Amino acid sequence: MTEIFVRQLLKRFDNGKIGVNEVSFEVNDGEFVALVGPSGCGKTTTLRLIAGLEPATSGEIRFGDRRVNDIRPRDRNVAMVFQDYAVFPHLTVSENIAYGLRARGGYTREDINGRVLKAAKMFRIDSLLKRKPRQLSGGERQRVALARAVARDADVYLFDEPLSNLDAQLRHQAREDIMMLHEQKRKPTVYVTHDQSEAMALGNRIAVMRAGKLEQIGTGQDLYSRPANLFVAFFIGAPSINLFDGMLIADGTSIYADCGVFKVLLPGSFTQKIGAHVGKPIKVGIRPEDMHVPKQAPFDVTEDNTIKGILNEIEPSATGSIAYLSTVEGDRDYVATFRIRLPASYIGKEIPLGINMEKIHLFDVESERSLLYG
Amino acid sequence: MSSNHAGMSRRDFLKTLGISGAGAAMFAAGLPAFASKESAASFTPRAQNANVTLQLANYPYTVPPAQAPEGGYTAQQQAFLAWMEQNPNVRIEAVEAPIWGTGELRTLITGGTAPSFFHPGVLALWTIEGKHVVFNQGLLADLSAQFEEFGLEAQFSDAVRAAAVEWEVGGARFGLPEGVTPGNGIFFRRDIFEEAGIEPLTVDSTWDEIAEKALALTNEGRLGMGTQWWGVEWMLASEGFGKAGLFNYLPTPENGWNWRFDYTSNPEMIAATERYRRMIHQDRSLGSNYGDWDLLGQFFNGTMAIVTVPLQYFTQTDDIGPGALAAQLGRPLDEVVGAIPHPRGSNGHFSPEGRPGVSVFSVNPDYDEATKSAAVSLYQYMALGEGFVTQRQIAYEQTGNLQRVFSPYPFVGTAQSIEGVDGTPVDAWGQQYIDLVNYATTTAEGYPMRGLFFPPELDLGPTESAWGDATSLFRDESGDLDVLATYQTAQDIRNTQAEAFSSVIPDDQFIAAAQAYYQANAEYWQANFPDFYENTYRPWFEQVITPRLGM
Amino acid sequence: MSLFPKVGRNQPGLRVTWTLVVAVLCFGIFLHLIPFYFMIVTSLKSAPEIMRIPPTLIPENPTFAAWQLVFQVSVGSTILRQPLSQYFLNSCLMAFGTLALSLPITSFAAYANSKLQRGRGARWTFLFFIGTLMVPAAVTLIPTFLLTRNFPFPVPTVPNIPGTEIEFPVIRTWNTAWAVIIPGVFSAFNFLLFKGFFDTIPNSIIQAARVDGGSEFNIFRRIVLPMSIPVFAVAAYLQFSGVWDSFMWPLLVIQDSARSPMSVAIYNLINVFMSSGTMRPQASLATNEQIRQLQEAGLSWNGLVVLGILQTIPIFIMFIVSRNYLLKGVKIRGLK
Amino acid sequence: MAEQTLAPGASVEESQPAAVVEVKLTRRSRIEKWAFLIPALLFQLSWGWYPLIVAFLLSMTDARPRGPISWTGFQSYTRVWADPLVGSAFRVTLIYAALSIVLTFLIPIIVAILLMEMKPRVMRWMMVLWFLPLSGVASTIMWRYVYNTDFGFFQWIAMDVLGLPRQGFLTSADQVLFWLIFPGILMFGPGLIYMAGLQSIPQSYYEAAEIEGAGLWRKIWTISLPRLRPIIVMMLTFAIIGSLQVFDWPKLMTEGGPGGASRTVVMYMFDLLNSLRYSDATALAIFLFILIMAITITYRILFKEDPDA
Repeated sequence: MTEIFVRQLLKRFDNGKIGVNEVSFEVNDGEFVALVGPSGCGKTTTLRLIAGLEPATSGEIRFGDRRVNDIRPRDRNVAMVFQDYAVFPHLTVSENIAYGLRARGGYTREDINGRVLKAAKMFRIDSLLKRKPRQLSGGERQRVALARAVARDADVYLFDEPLSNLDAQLRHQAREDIMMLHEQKRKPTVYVTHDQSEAMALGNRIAVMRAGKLEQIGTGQDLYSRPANLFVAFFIGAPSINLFDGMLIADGTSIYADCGVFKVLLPGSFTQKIGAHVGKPIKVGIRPEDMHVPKQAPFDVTEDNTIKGILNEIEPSATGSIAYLSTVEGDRDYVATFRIRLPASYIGKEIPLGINMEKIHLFDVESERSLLYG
Repeated sequence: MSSNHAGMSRRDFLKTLGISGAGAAMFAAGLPAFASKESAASFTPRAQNANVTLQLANYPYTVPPAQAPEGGYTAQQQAFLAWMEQNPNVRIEAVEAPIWGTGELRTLITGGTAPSFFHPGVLALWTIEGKHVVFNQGLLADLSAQFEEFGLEAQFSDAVRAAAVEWEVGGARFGLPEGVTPGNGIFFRRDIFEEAGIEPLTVDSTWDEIAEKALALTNEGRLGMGTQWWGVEWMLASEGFGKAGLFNYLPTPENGWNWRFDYTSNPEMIAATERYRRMIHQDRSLGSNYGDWDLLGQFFNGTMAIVTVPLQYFTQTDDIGPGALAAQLGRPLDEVVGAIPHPRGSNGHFSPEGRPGVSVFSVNPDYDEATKSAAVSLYQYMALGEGFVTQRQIAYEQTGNLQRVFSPYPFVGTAQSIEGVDGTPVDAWGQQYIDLVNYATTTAEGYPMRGLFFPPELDLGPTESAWGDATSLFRDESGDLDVLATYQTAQDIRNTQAEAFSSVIPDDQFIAAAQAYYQANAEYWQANFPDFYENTYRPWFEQVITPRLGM
Repeated sequence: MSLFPKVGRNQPGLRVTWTLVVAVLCFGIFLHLIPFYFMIVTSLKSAPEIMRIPPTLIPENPTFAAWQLVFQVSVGSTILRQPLSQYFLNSCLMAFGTLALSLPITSFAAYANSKLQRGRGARWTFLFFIGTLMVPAAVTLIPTFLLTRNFPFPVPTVPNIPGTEIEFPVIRTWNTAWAVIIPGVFSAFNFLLFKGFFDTIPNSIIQAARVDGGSEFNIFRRIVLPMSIPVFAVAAYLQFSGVWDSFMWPLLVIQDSARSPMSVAIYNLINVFMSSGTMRPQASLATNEQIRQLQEAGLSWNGLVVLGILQTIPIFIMFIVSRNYLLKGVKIRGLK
Repeated sequence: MAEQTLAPGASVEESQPAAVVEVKLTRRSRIEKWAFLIPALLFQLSWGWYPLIVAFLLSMTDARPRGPISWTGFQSYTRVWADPLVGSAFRVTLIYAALSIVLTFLIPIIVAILLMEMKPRVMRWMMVLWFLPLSGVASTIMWRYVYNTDFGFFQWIAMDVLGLPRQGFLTSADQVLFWLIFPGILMFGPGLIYMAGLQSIPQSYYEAAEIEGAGLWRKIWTISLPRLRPIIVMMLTFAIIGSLQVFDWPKLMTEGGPGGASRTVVMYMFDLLNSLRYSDATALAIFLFILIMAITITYRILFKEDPDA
């Protein structure tokens, strides 16, 4: 039973820059946490702090009961897959896989051979055992790195953007390999990626980081539907959330979000959370999938929840279509996704879209915090 | 070295002598008359040749710099300048040439870029035979015509003339005598001997006695004796041994190369070597890894009581030589420094190293006759003619020190005193040294040198490396060492090497020469050291040499 | 920064090992600096103190006498016939002359071998260039010396053109700085260094430039050269110290003292001093005059050490100047 | 995708020339290729190979410094072959080479590996201090002074500090080779080249090894040394060639003594030259050349080029 606890983790580099700023989260036993964020956000640094490759400036890292801050990487018993795989070019595949077993010692020759073979079979590289990395493709090398990680029983598994050097086709397969590894080991796992869809696909929970700070951690659904701030809302989901500048205005007991080009009535259930903000500028976030063609909408489309715009372009997608629109006045672009295919004849026409007000997001302009979920 | 005052007065002196400017010729004509008592020496021809160039590599004379150095020109440089004025057609270049390394000098000669003068010994591994081989290979200029032209022969002192065979091959001359050495020998500190109550050394001292005294003189701050890194050679030579000593070099006409080496059949050789090793490693009374200069320095400091040095250092070294030592101690030279030639061996053999020698230099073999003449003219002027005299006069005028005038002594030329100098060599160096010179010239003079009897080879023969290895082991190896086995190794190596050579001398010629050589030995030993002849030489000759020569 | 993890350094095992490593490195530096320290200290000792047993580790009466002496001896004496500055300038001329010719020529060849040649031709050219590394320099000493006299004839005298009285035209470099510079123009080791570096420049960069239509020379000058400053610095440093420190060869080929380099002047001085003990008896008679001059000037080990320091300083400066490039410039990956 | 080329491991692995599409050289480029090559080819031919060929020809004659030359075929070779000192010179040379490689080859590698552990600033300083160059002339003076058996520094250490009996240093046949090589140990040789080589090893290899549980020694043994292998192989080649040709240093320090214990082949070659035996000396040099070739080729076969480097 191991969990990873990260408390108030701070990393200040030698040049004074802060790489990780007071980050706290935990990874439960058997849980797969994906760490996402734009490049330079500190996610890889966080991972390296957990691995022990970088010393923490302050804060605490615990594996279960064990405080590991001052424990060197090899004694933390973690396994890690590197972005460049770090497969040793002068060793054969089997030597690479066996490296950790040999380094740690305590395994018999048969044991090592068995584990190597098992790991190699798992990742379908058992026919390549005698080869050198030079003779392997990128995907095969990546699987060698995975096999090396799986050959040994680590307490914690760490992945540092392991798919970023693969082309799109291989990535899907590689994701499954990683999932397979996780299923088998069932250990707390931290997976760093800059690709939110990868995070969504793999992680039990996702931690979003920006500029060294942990913005939000939660399940993919949580982050998507209840983003704590503007950044998370914007970062999670593709296409990204549509944002409009507006004001909260009150009309009796009703509160409206007035964005100029459209004005929507906010549900009464929000009142408690947003009442204090009336009269202040806000940002209104609407996910593309929460805008519906009036006829298809699962709710009543009225003046109070409609946005009108001219359809500029339709792009078919796997699940339906993506519409690129812009408002009639002000020429503000926004995107909507539909589960249906829109006929091309709509292009250039003005169409109204109904907004699912239950799923609308409101953010404070100053703090960028979500007024509803922050 | 000199003060401003000396610089000024030297200039004045030169003026009075008329060497600078128009008076030079006048003076030159008059000088030889008092420079030498013999009329032959007055013959001082010029290098009349048009436009030749000499390149001097700081040897044998230092080229005067264009601008007078601080402290003025040395006496030698002033004489040189005078010669240059007399011979305006000869251009003098001061060059940098590595003439003291065998390999470097050889490369220069091969490339045709040797300087005017160099020492043939550098090429010839310092043996007479070697010099002959080197001349035979064309590395030394043939100066016969110049000897004739300048009448050099007649200007040499008797001692030098007697040694003429050393710089000629079959009548051709290749060397210009630059200095006479009374031979190699030993300096000892009379004052230290006296203090320790030890009898001083004499020409009759043996190596065993010296070893004993050296041990007695050794104390905390002083080594009884010091010798060069090749010091064992001195002790071996005294017994007739050495890398090619009388008893070690056996004629073998039936082989390709006419000589074989024998280092093992003489117990005296082993005994002498073991004494040498005992002194170094057991008694610790002998230091044997020094150069001449280190020895003189230690001798001067009193940290060595006996040193083996070339005897000409007695008169040749100013600042730490015997003269300076006596001056520092404020005692007469004869009471401070003693000098003897190398002792005789236990078998009565006289060391050939104690034989007086003449150091010669040679001339670039690429020179044409005109250039050679210019070179010899310079030599004649500096070593025998007016330059020789003025140098000494200037030195006398500068310092008033007779030792500077008679340095080095003996002179190469006939002149044995200098006009204008109030004093004699005895005044300068003491009677003891003059006696030593006389002893050397009378007794040691006739030692038959092998190189003088045999026609020159074309090759030098086996390298000396194997012999050097053996002697360096004797010197350096402080642990147990089987001396006989070491000699055996050297002998085997050298004989194996000799197998690979062939001689250019026809066998009959060789045998004739060998007979003459051993005959000369017999006569010399019989006349001078009859005991040695009877007890050692004759039996050896009859047992070893006669059968080899088929006599 | 790779063997020791950054985390866990205060674990006793790591801490002990780390301390040990630092100690070993410091001790090595200490050992390495001993000769330097010794030289400096010796140069500041007086002559009697030098022969003292036990040797003094700090000079008792530090004196610059030896330094003064060396500079006095070096002006207008017959031992060093030129002022030290003249020798210094000559050394600079030779060293920088060699660099000026050698670096372009060697780097051009390495570049062509690395980027323009392919296959078997490249391999043979490569072997042709580095094969002479296996030849002991002593073998070619005499032929090379003869070639400085009458290139291309390895004989002292030039033959006549058959049927005429006219000598073949020859190139004579002997007794000029060229005799030192020319044989060193192509440096096989620098060739390896350059080639190793050029091999790491991606071909795509060269290809892109070629597509843009640059001439090969322009590609070299505008693209390769700016990238290769470090390797040029390293090659320059190596060659500079080689030429600066060589004395055997200039000793043979430079006869005019006004053209001699510093190493030869120093070597001569040392040799005269030391050979007083290493010559045969007759030789000491002959060299006596020179030794006498030196001894009168009071030259001893302290003076020699001063000369050694003077000889080291330029190499030292080059090392300091190029130190930042040394690690970047060497990209050699074996004898490929 | 920008990150792909930045990933250190990947870029090293994937920059194999074979992967690059070749743009064919134009005619002008071909001319330029030769323009690049020709100066060096000419210099290497005329001052590199030509003297060697002349030397080789000389070895087949009875060449002396002057005078006529006639062909003698392999006479010089047989004479040199029969010379007992040639055998011992080869023995000394081989021992010297082996000893100097054992004593001086490994240390710079270890030093380089350890130096890379220091913080960059510290490392730069230590690097300068470790590899501070000393001129050859200067070190000759220095070491002859230090080794002097009477007033030398080492004699003092041996006798007064360590209480040993009087040492011979360069005058002891058993020790002379060691003391000749000793200064080389302190100069640390080509450490910089190894440091440069170490620099190009991707950091992630070490990190992966650490995470996999490797300690200090295992990282050196399984990462640093294998990654340095091509450089080590090359430097070892040069070290072997160089130490087999050693001449200046023992010549200046010991003149080959005592008892020939430090007389190397090239020194004996100079002994032969000094006896005015040109062709013999050259023949000996050719023997040495053959030996060097043989050792180098054997060694290259044993340590094949590593395509994984």
